[in-house]
Amino acid sequence: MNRNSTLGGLLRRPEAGAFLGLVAVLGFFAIFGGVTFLLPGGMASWMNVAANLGLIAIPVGLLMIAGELDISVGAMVPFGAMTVAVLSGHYGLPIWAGIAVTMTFGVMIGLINGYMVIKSAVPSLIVTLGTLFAVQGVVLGLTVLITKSTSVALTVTGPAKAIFGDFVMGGQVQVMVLWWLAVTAGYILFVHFSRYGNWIFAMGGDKVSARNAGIPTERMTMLLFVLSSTSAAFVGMCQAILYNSAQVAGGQSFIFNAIISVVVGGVLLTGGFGSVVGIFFGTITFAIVTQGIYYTDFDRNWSSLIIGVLLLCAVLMNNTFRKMALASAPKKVAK
Amino acid sequence: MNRNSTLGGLLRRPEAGAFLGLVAVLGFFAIFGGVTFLLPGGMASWMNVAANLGLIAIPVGLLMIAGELDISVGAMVPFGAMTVAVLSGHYGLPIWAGIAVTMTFGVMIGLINGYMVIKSAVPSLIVTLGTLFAVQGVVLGLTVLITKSTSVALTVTGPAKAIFGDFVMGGQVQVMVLWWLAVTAGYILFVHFSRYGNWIFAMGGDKVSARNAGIPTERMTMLLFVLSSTSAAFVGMCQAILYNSAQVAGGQSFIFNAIISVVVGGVLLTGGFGSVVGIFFGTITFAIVTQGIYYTDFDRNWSSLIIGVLLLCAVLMNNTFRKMALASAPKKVAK
Amino acid sequence: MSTILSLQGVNKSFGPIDVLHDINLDVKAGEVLCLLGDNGAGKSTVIRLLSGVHQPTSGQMVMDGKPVTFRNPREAADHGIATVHQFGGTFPLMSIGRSFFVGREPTRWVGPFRIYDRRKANEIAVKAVQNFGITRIDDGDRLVGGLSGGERQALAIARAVHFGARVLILDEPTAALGVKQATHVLRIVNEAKKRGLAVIFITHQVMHAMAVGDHFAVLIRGAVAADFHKGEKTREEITDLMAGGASMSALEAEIAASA
Amino acid sequence: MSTILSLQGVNKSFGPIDVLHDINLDVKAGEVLCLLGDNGAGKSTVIRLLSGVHQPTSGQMVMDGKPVTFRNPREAADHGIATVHQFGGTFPLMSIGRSFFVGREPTRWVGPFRIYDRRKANEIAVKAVQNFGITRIDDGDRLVGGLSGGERQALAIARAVHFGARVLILDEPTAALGVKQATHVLRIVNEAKKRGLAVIFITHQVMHAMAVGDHFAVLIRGAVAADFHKGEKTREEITDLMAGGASMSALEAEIAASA
Amino acid sequence: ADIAVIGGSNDDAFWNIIKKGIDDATPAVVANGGSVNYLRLVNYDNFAPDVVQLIRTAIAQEVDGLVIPNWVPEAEDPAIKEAVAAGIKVILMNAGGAEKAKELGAINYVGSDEYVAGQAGGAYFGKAGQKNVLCVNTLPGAANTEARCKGVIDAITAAGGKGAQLPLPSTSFGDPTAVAEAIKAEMLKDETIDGVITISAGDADSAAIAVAQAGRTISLGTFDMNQAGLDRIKAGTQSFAIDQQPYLQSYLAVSILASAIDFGTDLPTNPVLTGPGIVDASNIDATLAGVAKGAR
Ligand SMILES: Nc1ncnc2c1ncn2[C@@H]1O[C@H](COP(=O)(O)OP(=O)(O)OP(=O)(O)O)[C@@H](O)[C@H]1O
Ligand SMILES: Nc1ncnc2c1ncn2[C@@H]1O[C@H](COP(=O)(O)OP(=O)(O)OP(=O)(O)O)[C@@H](O)[C@H]1O
Ligand SMILES: [Mg+2]
Ligand SMILES: [Mg+2]
Repeated sequence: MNRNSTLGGLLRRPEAGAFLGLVAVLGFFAIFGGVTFLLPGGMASWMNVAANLGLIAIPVGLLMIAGELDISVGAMVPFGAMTVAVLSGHYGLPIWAGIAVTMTFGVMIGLINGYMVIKSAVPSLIVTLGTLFAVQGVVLGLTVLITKSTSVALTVTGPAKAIFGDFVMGGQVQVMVLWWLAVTAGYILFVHFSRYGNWIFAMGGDKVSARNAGIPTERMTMLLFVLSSTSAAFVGMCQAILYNSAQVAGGQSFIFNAIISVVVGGVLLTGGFGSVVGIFFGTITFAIVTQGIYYTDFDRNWSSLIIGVLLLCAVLMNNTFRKMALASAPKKVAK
Repeated sequence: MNRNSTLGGLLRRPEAGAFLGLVAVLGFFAIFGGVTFLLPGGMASWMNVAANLGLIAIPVGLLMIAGELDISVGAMVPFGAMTVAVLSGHYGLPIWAGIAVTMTFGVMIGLINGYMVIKSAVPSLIVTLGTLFAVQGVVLGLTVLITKSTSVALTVTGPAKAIFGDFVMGGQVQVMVLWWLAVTAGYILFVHFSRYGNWIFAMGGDKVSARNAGIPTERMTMLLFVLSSTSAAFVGMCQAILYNSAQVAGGQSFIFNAIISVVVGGVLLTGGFGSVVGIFFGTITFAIVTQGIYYTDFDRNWSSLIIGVLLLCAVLMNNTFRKMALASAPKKVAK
Repeated sequence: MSTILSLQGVNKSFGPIDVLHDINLDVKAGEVLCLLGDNGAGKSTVIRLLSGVHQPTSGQMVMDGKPVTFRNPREAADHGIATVHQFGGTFPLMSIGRSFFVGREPTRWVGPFRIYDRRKANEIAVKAVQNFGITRIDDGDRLVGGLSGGERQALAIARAVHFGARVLILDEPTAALGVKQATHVLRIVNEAKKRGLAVIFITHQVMHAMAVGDHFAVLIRGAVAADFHKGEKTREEITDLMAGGASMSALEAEIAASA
Repeated sequence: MSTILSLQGVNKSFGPIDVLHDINLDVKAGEVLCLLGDNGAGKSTVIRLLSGVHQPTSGQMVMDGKPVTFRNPREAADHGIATVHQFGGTFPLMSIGRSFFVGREPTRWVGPFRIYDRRKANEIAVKAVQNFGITRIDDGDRLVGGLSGGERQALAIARAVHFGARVLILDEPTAALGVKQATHVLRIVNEAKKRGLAVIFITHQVMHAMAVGDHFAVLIRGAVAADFHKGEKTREEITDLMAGGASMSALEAEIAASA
Repeated sequence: ADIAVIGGSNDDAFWNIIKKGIDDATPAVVANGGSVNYLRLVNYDNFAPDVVQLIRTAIAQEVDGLVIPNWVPEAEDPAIKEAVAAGIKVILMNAGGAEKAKELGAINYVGSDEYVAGQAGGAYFGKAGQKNVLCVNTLPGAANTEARCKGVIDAITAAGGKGAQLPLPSTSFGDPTAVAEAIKAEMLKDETIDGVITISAGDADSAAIAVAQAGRTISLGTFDMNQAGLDRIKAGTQSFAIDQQPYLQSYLAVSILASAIDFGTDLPTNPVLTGPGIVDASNIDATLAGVAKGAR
């Protein structure tokens, strides 16, 4: 009953390794980056990056827990940005209409992804690779067709700006951070406290058994794909509102970045194991690693190397701790 | 004994779907792209692309058959190009020395990848993501440090040029195409006719059973990682010799392109099933889809969309055929 | 005893492969029906029809006298049919409590939210498993992967019984179990029968079948080859039927002799 | 009969968990050693030591009078120890011929190349399987995934016997098999014994154990609790031992009575 | 005349303005029985090989004329020479220069020079009094972006200030927040930075936010332009954009080439320079009018 009150129990939680990894990189940059990095301004810098990434990483992580992958998020970010910019910037529709249509499209593309994954036996990596290209193509083709340009300006004022694309708390922190924290809390409720979360873990553990246990696996799969593509479109939309402009290109870095955050966060690539809090820590770890460099005196040309090495270390450490913790528990899998 | 002499038997081979996909896209572009596309000049255009990609896709596909992934190839291509350019271009070492050192580094990075995958329980996707960033960082950092530039020129003449980076057969076809065809033949021998190929399939089918059956799984894993990273370095090196220059950036598109080619070629993402010929067809299919567009009258802005849709179709078709073929055979898996 | 569920002239094909032909079976309350037959005879397929995993190609399923169709496992479960499938059914990386309640999680209201009631789930799951004699399990947060094969099987069966099943289906529950654990499962079957459930029990072990069965149906190549009650046939006859009609006694004798 | 392989005072721990304590066992040519015991008693772990999957934490393995250590499964195989593990061991997506020869592929020279000899592999595999009575298999190119459980088991055993094994180890080969298929496996065990192999046979079914066993070793919680020969104990005594020392006869009687 | 134009990636705004120039020049070519085929890179990932591949594709299509940027001379030159040898009339556009055109046997060069454009930016900062300029490179390692930053740094150094490049790792490519935060961090770390220039118009959108939050006056410039950037110039929150007037490049290159092939004309102006032009508060209104038509 009291698994969580012992040290071993704590270490056995999916987020334990992620938390230790986070502490390690925080320490690393606190030493090499100095205090600026931990002052409000510095914190805002990685919080903002983590928020943008985290909104996408969590649903991507849930898909991974359920045994699926969605890499079309890389196209959904510019899709979301461009849709709202074309509608409310180029055509001048009311911003709320632009937002509503963007979100609706996000939902629709998620449904398409989910439908194709369910109906074909093709792995979701490949299906969403197809949608990645297709959505990229649609965004580019339509934007150029409509606006004769690949960069569309958008000026939003009033409540929509304040809600989706502004800075809060002294003008350093994107409002997206609040969204991220709120949504993360929502996901924690959904995944760890509602019955539906249980279903996601069961699906990742054994999809056939999950279906046999009466879980509507197909509807859950659809829901998760809708969550990931809508979240990505949302992030793109907020970026367009914040930066007053949308580009056709970009967003692809979100694919790997989200996968890294999720795995650093302790989710098993094979599904069935992980936690929202872990992904949350993983995202922050990633944001700190990528942003922390700018607070150090390292030559910027080495930043990729440092990111690569730190990530490897974080993952290895994470893994070592998990193994150590699990070694103290019986783990015979009789099947 | 005569599985291959019946239509059902033929369709059950891993490359059947890939071959049909290839025929379909060939037909598509023959109709929309006109005959130029099938004339020697047009053929050379997609053969060259396929050769560069194919040299990398086959070892990546073998890793996938064995249940692993290697995405660090995306950094190994510029790595190979830059190493030979810095050594033989910037420092002016003899080209054969540059080639030897480049290949040696390729082998070493493969060994590092393999070692980390074997020793840690971390999935190879994540390990090689780490090396991807690390190698990118090393290439950028060292090149700038050494040459104060990110683009290094290299002039190669004589036999090395003729062997690694020249055009043959009327000056349209890269010598790389010959390498590709020869290496593919070698891989076919290795995978389908030698005993080692059997081991790769066994490892992907069930790694524990494979080890129990006496297969040196760890050494095979190392070997496959060495093959993939060395092949990628080789491709980069040949590109540098052919184009007389090397850039620090780039190569990342090889990651997804290789994975797409492999999966279109009928390899199961989950391992244990696939064929070299299938990957070969998959690579050509991919090259035709991406190059064919230039021979059509379609607006170029829609090329991503067309690539995405064609890929989805190829994979779906591939899958449908495999399912149809397997339906005629009993497939109860008792385990 | 009253018939709860019956199959009437049921056929099932997968594409071109006919797996079941004209199956007629009655399942009665408070009775254990042993489904016997060779590997590949179609036992698990019958189970999958009854539990809504597959639908019959033709024929009728009747429950309490009314025709029913189960479009998915959930509908079968809603009709009180609980199934422990041959393979799988538990989730190694989930806790005992969560695994027990998968798909039917207990919730409670916390403010405006209906949240998963972990404590209740754990309590009920542990109690249900302990009721079946597995007293070693006392922490509902333990991972299922840490349980022995017998403990897992007990968990799956306890789960099925707990959810007010009227029909309990067990597909080869004793195959991987030790003698003690298997006996345990047999006791559970008897327990369930006494509570008035209808039980369908699949096994390849004659002794296990004879220990609990009231009624036996033997499938041979997808058809019901024999349907009889306890005491109507000898162990040898049953063994021969289970082997698909071959005469096993001769073989067994041969083995015993040569050994 | 001569002792081929013996374990002398072997212990095995996984990290903090002690799984085997002071195991002493002799395996003799032309004899079937039945390894019995509850779920989790440590049977498969003994097997894994003998087949080179794990190494003993302490103690000695002796083969033909000389101490041996198997650093990996290949070394054990090279010493003539062939194992059919409890789970897995075949590769669903591979052909019968390839699966049969996995890790020991036959090759022939074609010019400068040593290539995999598909025809030979298929021929030998099909013949070996047919020799064990599975005559339905005649195409070595068929995928293993298309075979029934019994056929797969036969393939795995035929493979072990084929490679000139001197010691044949079978870990619960009959668990998922039908009566006919199980009898088949028992016949194979007898066949192997007659050819002079030493066989280690693990099962949870007393009848199967008694049908083929010459020598019985019972593990209880990782230690050898009993070691006796055919005829030295009654079925009831063996059953009790297999159940980890509990008195099963009472339980069985209770079940029979209540049924 | 059948003309092939080789250009940058589909999602690169610059190369869509090039397309506008091509589209406007095409009717005249078609009227004389010819065609124009715009061959574009899918991405800049495998840059040199892909460009050469496109040249070969054009040769395979047996075109009469080829308009090609000479981005990676070492790699492209052999292929361009081959095209010339095959009887194809070539114009270098956007990258290369008159010298190079002569060397390769191309009939002209239309465009500007990345390094010179960078120098123009650096000089602008210098004249406006900036002392420490950061050149943000989101595509480090690419020859053209490196040349831009090098030009900026060299010119500001010559003007008595100093400059540095900020190369961003690929993990931040296409994520405006990551770009903005990186710039912000640099400005927090180095209090003396008073000028920022980005290598693309999109990155300037991110930089604008970073600059606005820096809490001190920082002059922002960019290579190339988009609507949002021009709006900022008009509003006074951005100093300038360096424009090489791509519309002119393709429009003129295609027209000159078609006329040379079809009518044997020979333009004595060589090279034809289209930039760098600086867009700042002084000429913003005229520029905005051009943007509305997709030509700027
Ligand atoms: N989804 C399916 N598609 C095609 N054939 C199937 C499918 N499911 C089962 N079969 C076939 O139906 C037959 C009966 O299978 P089933 O699993 O019902 O046998 P069983 O009696 O449970 O055998 P066992 O004792 O080995 O568990 C087998 O030949 C099997 O190959
Ligand atoms: N690699 C391992 N790490 C830790 N513990 C292990 C490992 N392998 C086995 N064990 C433990 O050792 C004990 C004996 O396991 P083993 O598989 O040998 O049992 P068994 O007698 O074969 O049981 P069964 O009849 O269920 O197959 C079990 O408690 C198991 O959890
Ligand atoms: Mg079954
Ligand atoms: Mg065992």
